[in-house]
Amino acid sequence: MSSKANLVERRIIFGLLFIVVTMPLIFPIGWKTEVSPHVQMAYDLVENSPQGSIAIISFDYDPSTATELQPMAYAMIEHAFSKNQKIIAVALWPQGAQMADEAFGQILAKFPDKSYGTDYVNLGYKTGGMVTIQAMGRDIKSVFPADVKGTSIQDIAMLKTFNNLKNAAYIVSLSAGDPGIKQWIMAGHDMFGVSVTGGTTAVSAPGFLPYINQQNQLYGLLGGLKAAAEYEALINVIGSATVKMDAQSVAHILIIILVVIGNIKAYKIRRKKALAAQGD
Amino acid sequence: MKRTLPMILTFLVGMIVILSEFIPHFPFSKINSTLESWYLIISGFAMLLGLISLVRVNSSKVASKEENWQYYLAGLISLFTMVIFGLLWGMQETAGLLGHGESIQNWLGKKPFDYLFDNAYLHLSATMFSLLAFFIASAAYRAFIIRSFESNLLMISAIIVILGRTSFGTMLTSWLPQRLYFLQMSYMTDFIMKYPNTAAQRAIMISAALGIFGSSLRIIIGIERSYLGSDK
Amino acid sequence: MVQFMQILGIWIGAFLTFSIFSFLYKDNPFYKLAEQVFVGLSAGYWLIYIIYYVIMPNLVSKLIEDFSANAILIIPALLGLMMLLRLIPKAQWVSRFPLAVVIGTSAGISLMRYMQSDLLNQVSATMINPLAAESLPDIIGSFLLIIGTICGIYFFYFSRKKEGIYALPSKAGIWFLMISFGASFGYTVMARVSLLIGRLEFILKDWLHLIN
Amino acid sequence: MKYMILFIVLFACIFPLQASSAFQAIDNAWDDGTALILKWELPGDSLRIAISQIDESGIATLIHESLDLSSEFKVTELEPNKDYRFSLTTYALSSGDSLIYQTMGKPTQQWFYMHKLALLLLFLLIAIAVLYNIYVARRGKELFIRRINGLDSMEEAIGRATEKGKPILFVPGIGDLDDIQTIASLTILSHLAHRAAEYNSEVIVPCRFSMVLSAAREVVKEAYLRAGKPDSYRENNIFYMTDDQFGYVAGIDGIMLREQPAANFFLGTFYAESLILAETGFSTGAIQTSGTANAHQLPFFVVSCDYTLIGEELFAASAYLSRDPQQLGSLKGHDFGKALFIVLIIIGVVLEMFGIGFLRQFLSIG
Repeated sequence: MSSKANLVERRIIFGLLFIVVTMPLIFPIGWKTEVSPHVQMAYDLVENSPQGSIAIISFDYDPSTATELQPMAYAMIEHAFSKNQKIIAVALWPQGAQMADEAFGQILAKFPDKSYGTDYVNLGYKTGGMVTIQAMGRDIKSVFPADVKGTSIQDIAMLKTFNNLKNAAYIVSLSAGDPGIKQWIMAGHDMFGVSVTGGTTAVSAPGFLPYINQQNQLYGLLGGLKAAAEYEALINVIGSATVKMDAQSVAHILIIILVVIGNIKAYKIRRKKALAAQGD
Repeated sequence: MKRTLPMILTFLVGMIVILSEFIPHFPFSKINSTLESWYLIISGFAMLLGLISLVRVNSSKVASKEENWQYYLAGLISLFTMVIFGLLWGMQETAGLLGHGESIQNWLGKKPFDYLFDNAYLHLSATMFSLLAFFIASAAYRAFIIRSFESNLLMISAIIVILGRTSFGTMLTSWLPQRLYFLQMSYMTDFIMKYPNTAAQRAIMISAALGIFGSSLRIIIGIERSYLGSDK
Repeated sequence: MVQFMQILGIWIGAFLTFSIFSFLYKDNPFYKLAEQVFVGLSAGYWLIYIIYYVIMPNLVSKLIEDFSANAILIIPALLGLMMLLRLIPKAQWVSRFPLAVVIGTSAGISLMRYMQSDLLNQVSATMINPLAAESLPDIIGSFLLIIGTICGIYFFYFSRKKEGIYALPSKAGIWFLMISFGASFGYTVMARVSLLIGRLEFILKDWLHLIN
Repeated sequence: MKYMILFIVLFACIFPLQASSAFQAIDNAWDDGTALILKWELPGDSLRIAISQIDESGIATLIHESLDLSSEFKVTELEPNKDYRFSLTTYALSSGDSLIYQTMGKPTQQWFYMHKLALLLLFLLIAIAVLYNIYVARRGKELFIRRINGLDSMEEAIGRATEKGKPILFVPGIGDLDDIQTIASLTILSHLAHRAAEYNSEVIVPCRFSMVLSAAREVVKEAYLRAGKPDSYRENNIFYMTDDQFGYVAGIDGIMLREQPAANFFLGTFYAESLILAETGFSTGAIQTSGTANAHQLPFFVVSCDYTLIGEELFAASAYLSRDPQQLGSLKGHDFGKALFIVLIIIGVVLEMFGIGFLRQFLSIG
């Protein structure tokens, strides 16, 4: 095999990969993925909470992990809105408040009738992790006297009867590390008895699986992009996670096909050599 | 003298570092972190050497009009632009010699240094990194060939894991009855990662640590000393 | 103006992105330009970064704020200056002193650190009771873990000819290494494809506005 | 002065209480003086125990809550040789009163970390084995060392470069000089440069860090001197590129494409860039040798390079190449370590099977 042929082969592989990854991004396939039980659990928690109830979504990450966690935020906000639930956004990470704003902005395009203050509110970032959550469990208004825009919490319609964590139907923590989902489990669930679910990056997900147990310390978990795509499948949306997952799957399949072709080629070369040797 | 004294110095420093690992009492408790922070300062000074080397190599190529000299000139210009911008108006929250350059910021949206960082450097870095996607495909195509028993093991475990990580792979084996759960792609992926993979990684880590032990000891007692140059 | 500069920035980014990608086809002027610009920009970036975030806070401001408490920092500063003597051919040998300190430190610290984390902790982590695992596959897996670790270590054994009975564990060690290499390779594919997706998102979304 | 008086008054108040053994603060033994152990043993009818740390101005901060009547709690992150005051509040059922105990303690530094005993013993054992073998080798005993393929290739690589009249590319990894892999890589460079000098081949060494640049120049210069060809040494062949990981890689890729080196060596610490380098090198048709102890990058080197030094082989390389008996002797020391750990693992597993966890606990250092 001449090196020139090798070079051409390489270029074909590179070109194929480029096309194969680009296409699903522009023209989403929307492959239905099989839903894993932990994602189903998280979905059920939102699905079975009553209309008009209030949920807390905690944005405990920053742009560096947004690729994996932001699609989860989209999907879970959309699900809650479609069930007519209201959302309080908080953040244990400084840049979480921006992530929340971005996520609401994205979803509002689909729900033009939802309005700030009656259907959702962004309370912003508070330092302190565990201690802050404990304080929220007693009196949320002392922790967040005003929302992220500076509006006094007394003037926000949907918070009139919302005094502490126990009033929340469930808590979602989208968490890239500490403080994050672990603190919400330990304070939100273990101390105040609110159901906690959430999402993490694929890498850190295995560490939280032990919390999904008989006591339901953690009510399901989304781990990484794949889980976000599964959640999108459950709410019948072809969102950014599904699209990216499509691109992933196609790329993986292409690589497998390449390996098969490579083997066929190697087999042919070997047979040719063997035949030539016999001929000698 | 030019070689013996530094050798003795290496020995002393090495021994003190090892000793202080076991001694919680002051001053030993602080030695290792102090030496590590010193490293930052020493290498900070040395940075200048690298820069001079870069400028020297590139400018000699430009001066002698070597092949491709235009690009080396572009490299030099980029380097000096970045350094001058950084020195004059600083980066992010840090002010430079001329302060924060508010008027430029009004016009550019951010500091010139940060503008170049965000719009050139970050894209260059991310794109270079993303080349890996292409190379991992071409490497797989070439390497995962049925040849010997060993290379088959490599290929089979790679394919199981590649498939097991996507929804497609899970689908392939989802028809299997619950009884045969251990044959499912995702289970096999986890199994390989958890047991044989961990075993091999551990073996590499343990023996490499012994290699590091031997190497470090040879350096400390002065058997290995090529980095100190010659006596002349 | 700010908006124009923002858009210009995106175009610069897109141009450089394609210039790097063009290297996949073959070496060409665009890649050569992008490569040298990258080297120059990044070298400049790190120089400025080290001045502002290493030398200033760790040395200069400490000495200015409280000289007597931080007088010991004179030592690394002197060692740093000795490094710079490399620029004078006659005095180059002086830089061997800072090099000796640095290498002695690295050797000592690596020795202890690797011994602790990669040697003792990995060895003790392998001391498990395989029969205590929950299911049959896990019990088999635990045995594989122990056997694989031992054979793997033996593979690296230098001072014995690997013949006859001694060849077997070494062979098994290679098998485990191969399985592990394949698995690590496969496990990385997803992360690497994500990088490409990230780049394509920039091109299709921020630059071309083809997707949202 | 004000604080002094306050302190004395307070101290007088609590002194009688401190005498009782119900609540004590004891120095945590064999440590760096940053921890105290609080011990308490209370009468049977106590409920809910709360322990607070009291600062100089008398403000108490809750640090621990417990339901156990007699137990202990370790307070960490304290400063050595400083007095600390603690109070314990409990509610006694029988009298219906809250009881408050106070105590003081001073964490002190010792001269040995007891929990590192296993580390010390094994360190001494292996170090003695290495030194003993070096000693034996010095006295002229022949030592057998198995072949390391990746290193035998060096001659082939240099030969190819000489034949083609093309340079050799040596990449010492992306680690700085505080990384032992970089130092190991430079010792291999020393041998390579020496051989290359003998054959009059050029060696190009791009460096990511200035410290590595300085050391690499010393190494190569010394090698040329050793080979008796100090005039052939060209300083500008060993150059700095950029501190940036991918900028460095972009530059090396450019060198591979334009200089078309006949042989590439990638030895040292490598992360994600391993595959970019190895694949680009492969496409130029160079004979490639790689080596790293970063286990996660080994697969990429293995599939794209002709020879790969796996983990320990990188550190054994300079000894192997030098054929210096002292260095070879030290490899025997590594082997002693391997045998020791294999035996320890087997014993440990057997003990675990019988439910004895002593050895594992002794060896695991937090």
